Amino acid sequence: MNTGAHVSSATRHENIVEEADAATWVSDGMILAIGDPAPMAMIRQIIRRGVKELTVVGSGLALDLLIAAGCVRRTMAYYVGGGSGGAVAPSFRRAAEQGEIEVWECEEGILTTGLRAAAQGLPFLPWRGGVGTSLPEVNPDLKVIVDPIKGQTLIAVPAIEPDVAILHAAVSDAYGNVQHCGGPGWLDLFLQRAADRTIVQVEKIISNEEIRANPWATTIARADAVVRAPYGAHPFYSRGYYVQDRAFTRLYVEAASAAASSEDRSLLDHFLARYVYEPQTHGDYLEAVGVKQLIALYEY
Amino acid sequence: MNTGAHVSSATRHENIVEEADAATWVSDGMILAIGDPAPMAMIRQIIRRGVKELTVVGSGLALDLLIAAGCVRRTMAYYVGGGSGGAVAPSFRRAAEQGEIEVWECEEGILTTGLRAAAQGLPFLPWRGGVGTSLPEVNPDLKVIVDPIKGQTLIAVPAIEPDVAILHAAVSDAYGNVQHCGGPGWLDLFLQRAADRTIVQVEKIISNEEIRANPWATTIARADAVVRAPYGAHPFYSRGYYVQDRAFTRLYVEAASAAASSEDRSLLDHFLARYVYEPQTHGDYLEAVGVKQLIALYEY
Amino acid sequence: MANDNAAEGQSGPFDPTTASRQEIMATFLANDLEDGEILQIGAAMPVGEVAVRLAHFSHGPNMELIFIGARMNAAHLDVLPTPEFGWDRRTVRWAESYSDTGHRFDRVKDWHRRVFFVGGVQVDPYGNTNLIGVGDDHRRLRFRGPGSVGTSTLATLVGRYHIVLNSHTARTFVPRCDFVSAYGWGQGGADARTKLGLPGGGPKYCVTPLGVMDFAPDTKRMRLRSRHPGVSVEEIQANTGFDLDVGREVPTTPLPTPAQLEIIRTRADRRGALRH
Amino acid sequence: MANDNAAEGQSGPFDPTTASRQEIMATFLANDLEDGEILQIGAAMPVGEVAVRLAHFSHGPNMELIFIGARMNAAHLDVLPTPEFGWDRRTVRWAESYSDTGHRFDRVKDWHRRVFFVGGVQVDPYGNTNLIGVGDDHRRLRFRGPGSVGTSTLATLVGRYHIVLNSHTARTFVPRCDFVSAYGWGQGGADARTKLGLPGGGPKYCVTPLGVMDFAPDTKRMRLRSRHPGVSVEEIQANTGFDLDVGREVPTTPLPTPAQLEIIRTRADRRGALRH
Repeated sequence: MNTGAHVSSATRHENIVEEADAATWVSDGMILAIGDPAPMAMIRQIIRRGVKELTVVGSGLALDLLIAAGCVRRTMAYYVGGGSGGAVAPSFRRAAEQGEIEVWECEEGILTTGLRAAAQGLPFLPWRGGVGTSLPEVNPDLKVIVDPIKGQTLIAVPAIEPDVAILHAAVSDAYGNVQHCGGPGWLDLFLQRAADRTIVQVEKIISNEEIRANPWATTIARADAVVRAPYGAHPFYSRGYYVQDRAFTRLYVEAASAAASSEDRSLLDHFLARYVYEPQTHGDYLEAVGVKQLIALYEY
Repeated sequence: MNTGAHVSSATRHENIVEEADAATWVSDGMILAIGDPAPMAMIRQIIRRGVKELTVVGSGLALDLLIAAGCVRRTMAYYVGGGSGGAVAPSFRRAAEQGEIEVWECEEGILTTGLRAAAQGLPFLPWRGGVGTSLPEVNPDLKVIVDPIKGQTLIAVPAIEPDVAILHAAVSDAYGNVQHCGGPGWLDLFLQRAADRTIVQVEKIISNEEIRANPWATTIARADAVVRAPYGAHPFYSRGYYVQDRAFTRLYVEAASAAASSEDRSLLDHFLARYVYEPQTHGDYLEAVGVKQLIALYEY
Repeated sequence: MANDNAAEGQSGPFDPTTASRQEIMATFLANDLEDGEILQIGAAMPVGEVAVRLAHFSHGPNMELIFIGARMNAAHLDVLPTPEFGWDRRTVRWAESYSDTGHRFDRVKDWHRRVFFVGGVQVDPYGNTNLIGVGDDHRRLRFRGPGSVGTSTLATLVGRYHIVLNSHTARTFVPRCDFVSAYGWGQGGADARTKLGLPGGGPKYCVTPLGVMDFAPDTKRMRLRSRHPGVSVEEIQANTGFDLDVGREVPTTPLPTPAQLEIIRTRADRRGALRH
Repeated sequence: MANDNAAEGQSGPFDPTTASRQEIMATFLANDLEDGEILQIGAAMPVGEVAVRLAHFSHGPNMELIFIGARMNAAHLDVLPTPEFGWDRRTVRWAESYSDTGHRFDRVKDWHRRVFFVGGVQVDPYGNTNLIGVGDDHRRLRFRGPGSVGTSTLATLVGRYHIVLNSHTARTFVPRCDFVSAYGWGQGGADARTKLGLPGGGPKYCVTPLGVMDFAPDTKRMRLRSRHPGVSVEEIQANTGFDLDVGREVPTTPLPTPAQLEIIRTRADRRGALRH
């Protein structure tokens, strides 16, 4: 309790954080959740920092890049497809087949259930999807239970509690009131609710007045940090801003596929050097990609 | 399976239903869920039909009116306040004290959990809120359980599955794509998801093109029926249209309080006759209220 | 700071000695609230509402206020009207977000920063409260209460809460609640909540028009912490249906400072709901 | 109706004999879909996508199509482009609602009207499918699959589903899946699903570039229902890693009518994804 009466002239704190500072929230061994659209500016910064042994709740090529860069010990993913480049993302496939990463085998309904349990402060939630499958066999954290009311067979999913969730969105005010354009990403709100802390990188910071003009559009109230990252989802899409850069993702898939199949990492290492390690900041990255390529991606 | 190839010229069915027809969806003994803002046009029509023995998932004075009219056998409510008229709604209070209705004692988190279980096709969901309280004692449907993952004490809430949910909203297209103004009501989306069928009464039907201009604003996709009911939440509020008619609700609370405390139902019967039984349609009801009173309620 | 206005003193337009008991209650609660906390305010809780606004305007620019589904921060505004229109659209006039789109209780992770106020038709020595009703038989209550609202869940999970009552009588302060809708400290003892695995911090204060109670750290039994100006210990005990633990000396509940009273009367409670 | 266009006959611009195998697959699936059903379409499932559009444009004006989170009805439109842009904003161009605001799987009550298509790296005689991978040891798979996506849940709950595969080989059609990600008919038997309490209707057809399989009502073992034009029973059996139940006479999978082929080529598959 505050002792006695006080009238303070302190003002409201802003939640804008620089990308390098926000990346320090993620450290070795943590559970990191990454949203879709993928928060690539932050992911590149985390790779640059050399974070290791992450458990990643994520999917697709963004997760694959983290694996390719050696940051991942365990995946919690229901789908790691290769985009247009193939049925399975190449680095994920190779690392899983070699036993270099552990796959916490799950499925969309099950992952959602575990995230919801964490968000609701519950040790578990039950789910029916997956009864009869191999999922509880290959993932011993999933328990087959008999429900206490009607005696039905269900799967008890433990709470999945990321230390940090990182998302990409359209806009936020300085206080972390985030508004998506075209709806929040697939699991993003589940990730945000389940995580201890959430960082949202946004295309643009807008005024608090603009947020208050339509509070119903606010999808995340008070994200713990917002990071300014125009084009920050590149090479993936950002609704209302740009579409996926398919030529660029193909470049990655080719490099990663070569590394996975032939054990020749030279193309992949070149890719990582050019687009991840050498740029010191997100701005440097965008320079490497080039503004002509960026503006060619505008939605129409 | 359809036998063989077929190309049909049939067109899309509209979901607009007349209030009298929609009310036939509710019959004796059903579980009826009513939203907030209260779908009063439909509630008055249901009372007119003389439906009995309902279990009502609802709250406040709308529920109280159904009790006053003798339609209710059991309530599933977390709060039945008397609005500005008192701490407890009068007809609910009297009927519960006399044992004329059964109260399925619950709480907001618990009710929400039971509705979610129904919506997710699960026999139960666990919830922590209420551990240590009298709720599991006075409501034997709530089971205190030990969770199968961490051994914590939780409450297993059975699925709450309304036969019909009736809601009030701003607009819909003819196909039941509903858009609220200013956010959906408190539990409305939980009710809709849990119910077998949903009727939404709306201030106005708008074109499908208007809906498609902003699909993210659609709060209920394909309600089973939409009923045209301008001013249909009167005497309660309808966001974006009108505020609560406090003089009118006071009239009701006075009449119902008199009936509850003195066993003299004359004021209440007069109220019910004038505003529920005598108007044959929602239009008749609005004539009884008067357009001057209605337009005085416009939001500003 | 508060003392900046001390020069206006006791005889100024915001003379602390003119504070009503409800204004004193609101000030006490406001002083407990810390910047950055999340305040959930229920309907028909004018003392709590004003307390939250006073704290927000005086020392809580990072507080988040949740009225019904509307989450707002109004530290930059000169005034924040009471949402007198209930659940109609204007409740969200100052909102930055609206949480009520079908996923309530879907993020309780920050509820350790959340504070709320609970009422009751009964409260017992261990801060358990009852909104269900009074009587022996749940199927035929002598007095049917309004129902538990969201208090069972909130009391389970929030960082702390305060019991705020509009009246202080032996009918309300009972040795044992007929029914418990919000679990406070159970049968007492410092482990009353942890042994049930309840993450929330439980009730901290019980504030009434007569005084302020808290709970002894070891037994968690209710004790008298302060009496409002003009109220005697005897009056409080006589209106409490169980033995209150009373220390050797019971201080008077602090009055608002002139600066606080100015905020209450000009910004936090413009309609004067607490004035009398 | 279909026969209205029969006069255009076999030599018209939409001559059924020019239908590709994928167009035949899509037509077969479309004929199974009924008006009023809800079709959930996964990414990278061109045959299923075209089947759904063909049904929607030909006989399903009350179907609801769900692409990713976007729910649409496009019966009034002349053409519906494939959402080739994945999850970017244009996917919802024709949508009437967008379900993906944090409450997915929060209404499965109408899923008995929902139909979807599932793929797999393995399928067994009882329609169990595997997207996890191939090998003995889950920790070191010989082939790591992409993961179960949402198929475990959908297969549990939807009214029925169809297994749709891009290739038909003995490597895919195996006596027993190494892992099961979507439970079909388990170990067989009419009660294979009810005994586990699974509300969904299970897999109905398995459609491949060679033919169409279904499941015997009593044993739920896969049997050959039809072979596509130009494919022999022997070819199908040789490419299936277990004994397929084969009836005395195996009919040819019906060709699209000219009217159906016209819809496919001019409206449902304008980009010609299935043409070859």
